Amino acid sequence: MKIVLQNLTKIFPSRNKKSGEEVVAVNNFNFEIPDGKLIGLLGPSGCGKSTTLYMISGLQKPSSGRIFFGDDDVTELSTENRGIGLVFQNYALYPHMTVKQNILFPLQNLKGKDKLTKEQMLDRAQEAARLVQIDQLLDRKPSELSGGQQQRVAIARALVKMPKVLLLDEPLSNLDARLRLQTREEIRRIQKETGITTVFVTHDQEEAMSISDMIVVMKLGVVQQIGKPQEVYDDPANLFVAKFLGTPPINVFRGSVRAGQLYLGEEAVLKVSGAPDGDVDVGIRPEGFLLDPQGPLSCSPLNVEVMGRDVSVVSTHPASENPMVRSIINADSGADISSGTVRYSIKPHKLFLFDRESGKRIPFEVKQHG
Amino acid sequence: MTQKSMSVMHDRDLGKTSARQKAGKALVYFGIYAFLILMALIVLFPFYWMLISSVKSLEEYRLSTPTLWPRMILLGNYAEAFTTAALGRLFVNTLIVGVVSTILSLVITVLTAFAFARLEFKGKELLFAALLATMMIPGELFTITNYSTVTTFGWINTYTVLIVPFLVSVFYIYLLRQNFLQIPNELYLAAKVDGTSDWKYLWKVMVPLSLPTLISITILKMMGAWNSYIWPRLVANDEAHRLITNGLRNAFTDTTGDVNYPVQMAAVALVSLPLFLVFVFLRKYIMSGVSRSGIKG
Amino acid sequence: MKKLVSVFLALLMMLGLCAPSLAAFEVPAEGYDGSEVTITFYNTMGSNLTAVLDEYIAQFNELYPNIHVEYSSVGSYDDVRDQVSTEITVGNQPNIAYCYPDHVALYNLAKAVQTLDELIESDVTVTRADGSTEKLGLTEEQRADFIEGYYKEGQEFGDGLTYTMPFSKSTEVLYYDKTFFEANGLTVPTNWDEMEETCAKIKEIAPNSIPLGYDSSANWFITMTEQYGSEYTSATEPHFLFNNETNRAFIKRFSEWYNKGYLTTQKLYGAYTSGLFTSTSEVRCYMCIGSSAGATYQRPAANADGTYPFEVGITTIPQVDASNRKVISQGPSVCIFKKNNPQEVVASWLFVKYLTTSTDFQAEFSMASGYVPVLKSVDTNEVYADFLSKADGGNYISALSAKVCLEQADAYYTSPAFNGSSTARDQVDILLNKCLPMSGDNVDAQIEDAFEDAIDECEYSF
Amino acid sequence: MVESKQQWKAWLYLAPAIVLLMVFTVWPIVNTVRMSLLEGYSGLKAAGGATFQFGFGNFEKVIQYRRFVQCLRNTVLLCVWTVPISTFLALLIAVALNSIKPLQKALQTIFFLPYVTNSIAIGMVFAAMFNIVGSFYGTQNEIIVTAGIINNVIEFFGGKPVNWINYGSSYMANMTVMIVYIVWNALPFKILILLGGLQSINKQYYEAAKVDSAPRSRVFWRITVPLLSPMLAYVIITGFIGGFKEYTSIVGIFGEKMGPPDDAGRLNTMVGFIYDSLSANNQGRASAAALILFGIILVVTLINLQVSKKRVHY
Repeated sequence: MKIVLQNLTKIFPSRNKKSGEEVVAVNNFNFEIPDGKLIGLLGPSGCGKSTTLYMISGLQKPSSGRIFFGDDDVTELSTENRGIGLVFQNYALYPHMTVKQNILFPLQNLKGKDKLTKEQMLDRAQEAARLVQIDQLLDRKPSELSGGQQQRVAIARALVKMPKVLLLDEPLSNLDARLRLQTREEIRRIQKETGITTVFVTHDQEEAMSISDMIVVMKLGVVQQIGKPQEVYDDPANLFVAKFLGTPPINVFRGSVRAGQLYLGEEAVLKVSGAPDGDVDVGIRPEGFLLDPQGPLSCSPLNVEVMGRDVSVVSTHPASENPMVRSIINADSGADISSGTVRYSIKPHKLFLFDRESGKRIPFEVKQHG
Repeated sequence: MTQKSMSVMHDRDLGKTSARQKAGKALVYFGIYAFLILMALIVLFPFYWMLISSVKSLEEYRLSTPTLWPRMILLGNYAEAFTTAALGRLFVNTLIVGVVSTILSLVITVLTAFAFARLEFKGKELLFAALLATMMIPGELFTITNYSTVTTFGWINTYTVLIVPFLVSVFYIYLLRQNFLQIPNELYLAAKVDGTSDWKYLWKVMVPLSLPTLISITILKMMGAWNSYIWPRLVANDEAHRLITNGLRNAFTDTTGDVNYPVQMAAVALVSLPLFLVFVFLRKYIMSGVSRSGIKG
Repeated sequence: MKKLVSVFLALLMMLGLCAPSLAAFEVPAEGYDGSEVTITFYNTMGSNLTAVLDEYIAQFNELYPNIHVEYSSVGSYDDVRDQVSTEITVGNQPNIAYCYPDHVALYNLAKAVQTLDELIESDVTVTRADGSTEKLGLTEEQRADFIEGYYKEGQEFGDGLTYTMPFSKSTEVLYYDKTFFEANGLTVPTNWDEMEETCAKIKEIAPNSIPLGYDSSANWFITMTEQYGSEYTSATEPHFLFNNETNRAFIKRFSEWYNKGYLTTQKLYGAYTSGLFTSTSEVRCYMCIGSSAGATYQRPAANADGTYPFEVGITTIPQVDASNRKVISQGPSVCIFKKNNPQEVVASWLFVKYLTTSTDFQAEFSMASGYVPVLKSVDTNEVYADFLSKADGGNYISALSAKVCLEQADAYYTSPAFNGSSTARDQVDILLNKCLPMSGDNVDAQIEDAFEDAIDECEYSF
Repeated sequence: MVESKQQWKAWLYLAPAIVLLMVFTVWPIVNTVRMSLLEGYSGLKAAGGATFQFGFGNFEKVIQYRRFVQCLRNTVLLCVWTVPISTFLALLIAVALNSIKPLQKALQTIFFLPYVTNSIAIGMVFAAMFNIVGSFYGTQNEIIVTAGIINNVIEFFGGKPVNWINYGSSYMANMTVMIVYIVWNALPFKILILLGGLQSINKQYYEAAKVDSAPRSRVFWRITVPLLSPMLAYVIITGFIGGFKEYTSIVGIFGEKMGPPDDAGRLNTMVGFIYDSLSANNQGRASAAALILFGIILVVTLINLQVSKKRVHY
């Protein structure tokens, strides 16, 4: 089932009564989530991604705007009647119930024509448990399970009533690194198997990129960019998105464009025809550097970190906004930091220009440098 | 060589301190136990007194020099206590009042605490503060007015009058609300997603999770029924509805208005027994119930 | 919501404000008409006494089967007072209650107590279930049979009307160690001068003793004012008159005794002085003034063979003037409360009359309780006469006590009762105990201050 | 939190409690205010048809009482002494209990026992323990029949017996007895709360302290007390509220005269004053005194809350 968000806005009254300022948690969100896809809602904390999720779930009511499931307007529908599954960050398992009781709980609440017999319920619960591979643990209490197991129970509980929409609120943040990797594959697998439209909230861009069909990057309640993970990475709409995606993060320099030529400090690094003259922020992905003795960009290297196939060179540059410039280059290209300077040339499609004021991307046509 | 001697020295040092530490630790524990046992004796003395008094003769009890061990153990006091006070009837009455008022009181407390802990409504904070403020008013003053109220309602000498006026306890509401507040909000949201109503969530999730608090409220309430005196005496002092403490006070008066204390003590001991047993067996719950109230917020 | 609340409150407010009003009582022309009535009776009886009561209620019901008597043992006398006075405020008082004059004075604030004169004097004839008849009021003989002092107590309310009927009574008597007195050739003191001499002699014989123990200091003070004829209180204003020369003088005298080690009181001693009196150690009393109803507590614990370490003698308390003897009258009376249904009042009266004028009931109740009967004719009751004849200082000490009480029947007094009389009683109790230990050069000034304080307290709480 | 059009729903949940509170709590309070403003109001007199003037006479009468200040002082003194002592003692016991293994359960049960027993018996026992039977005053007359168990203990250790509650006892001695009794009474509840709090403190803090080799006393003051501060605040605030309502404990020891025989009313408290007025059937004065007391408690509680806001670590 597709989900349509139309001009979705959420305004919270200010907590501090004296100042009386309102907080706009989500501002005019428009998006259509295609049926059967997994969407990652991505952004730093406080960006409104959880609020969006809660509005989809019905736990919070939008201040304005509409939500559609398929063609049905569900904006006024209460959570109980939306037929969604939601997995909470800390799982929210009922501590006094066994795993089985936890999974059965949503089924016992079904009413009317959806009502199931005891056997049907048990079958469904078994099936859900099998899907998340916890069918051995049905008689345990949540406190007797590990974090990963609890997470699976929470997913099973969300899936058991066969929701049209599955919502996941930071589902992996309480797990350790290995388990996180494993579980996100699991989630991807389950989503594929069930084909449920899924919305996934996370602040971890890597997580979002790795499993989402599409990601939505948000900041301060405003959607920054929507697209397939790779597209967003390769073509960030603004400095924020560029900075937010990618590990190691993008390197940002102060630069200026003069007559179609991009300068970092006094070094002319790239022809950027079409870009207007003026000061700009320049983002260069770590993998956008090429070791090149004749390259236009010279940095003072501090350290080389060997990462196996690649090496990461940490250096400084006077025009860099961050203290360090990090480049990732092929280990074979033999970075030598003993000389005191290292010179790079830049892959043009890994370099982005942004407006100093607005942070908006400034497009340019790639020309041969030199 | 140097290294070795150093490490040896080090070891010896450790051994020394640990021996001293051990001695110190033993001393500390000795102190702790001595303190606790002394305090325990002080706490226990009145109970001891109650028990030995309950087997004394009235003459011995009235001696100007009290005896610390009864000269003669009169277990007959217990039999007398049971028959003269018609303890059977009193027990039944107290049990009826205790059980009914506990159940109703629990329901009301749960509903109210839920509203204060989970629901949003105008004036919530103000109302709660007002409730807490009522705890500061000397309760004796309520008696006069309440008495005329229940008389107007025609409730004198009924079980109703023993049960209804004290169903709402601000203290219990406070305890339970604190407990409810500590149940993570996510559970409530999860339950919403799982399709439960507030009502079902309250009884299926919050109540089971607050069981220790509810049990301690139950016990406190039962104890209240067991110990209540002034109000029952005023409003339901007929044979059919008399409660236990009242019965005790009345039954052992002899002609001079004096009280046959040993028999009364025996009766008090008899009456305390059920509460005592309940306490011993449910200590864990009472403990966690009261302490879990957590006092936060 | 708010509006609803305020309406609700206003409603309740009105409920609280309207006081129950009672129509004036008139004796119905037909007296008791035989209708079904239930009357309630608050008392302080223990189970040994309610057994006696049950028996006589059964007999009463043979005569009046439609009068249902429900009694309730409310606790102590003070408990009865508190219960009744609360109930009166909402018009829910019982029909009959045990009372002391102070209590009636309190109930009178609400004008809740039925005056009995109309009933006592009524000539209406009432027919009983067995066909026999009785006069609703008291007959000449019945009236004359009451011990005068006890009967008068019901009229001490300043207006000469009768508010209560005596139920069972006690007084104070002097207990003394007869064995000791005889062994040492001592005579039992009959007046306070003799008391002083006796104490001095005992102190010589047994230096570690406290010759006299007096349980109730309040009784002592009030009795002394009666014996001296000095003022204590008045039922009409000004109420509190006890700060006068005579009273200060006797207090000063007793304070001197106290400082010589002659006496102690229950408050000063810290326990009932009967404990000192029955003690067999050398620290003990040889005389003790206490309630006649507590005789069994004045008897020392029996030896293994059933005999007693010493014989107890009982006599009238010392007097100021042998020709004008005064002893306090204590113990419960009963009062009847006003009710809207006159039949209830008449039925209550019939029941009260039945109990208070029945020689048999009075005899049996007295033997069970240790109190003395309120009727002179009780000695015609065989069982009671037999009981009295056995009077001794050992097993039948209660009989001895009762006998002494009956012999001093002419000496009973009661003090005026009014709202505040119980405060006066409390205050003179405190006063006496406060003054006894005073010594030194400025005793007079100290005593005067103490008296003024006591009057202040009385006036304040009045 | 789910925003709700559930206003009415919340009120539905509250309805039973509110109705009962209206009738049995709010109305009595309103009535108290009413009675306090009717000069010399007495329920009995009202039942007899008397009417009363509207005014502040009751309040004046309360404040003018020559022992009003004494009542107030006693109440305040008892609070100021008993609350800190009982809290500290309860804290020590709770910490001690929490630090031992063998006998812990048994001792816990013992310490909570007073919680489930009839208060009639306890008061009688305490009075007997402190009671000295005998005559004092005047050297010739000084005869002690029994000095009471407490004095027996004092004498055993070579001390002189003290006249605690009897004739001629000093105010200090009286207060000491009251403080001991009230503290004893208050202990179980406080231990219960504090021990519960202790057991919910994360053990890691103590392990960390051990690693830092902090001495016991430092651990107590710097870790236990701050982490327990919410419970301590609760115990102290309720202790003060209870302390201002002190009455029955004094009756338990001294009887309704509220003082030793030679100075009745010496230990009277605010609530005692209210009772005195009630038994003198002067509900107007009792109501006025109760409202004054309520005002005092309210102020003290607000101060308490203010202090704890600064000191309590949640």
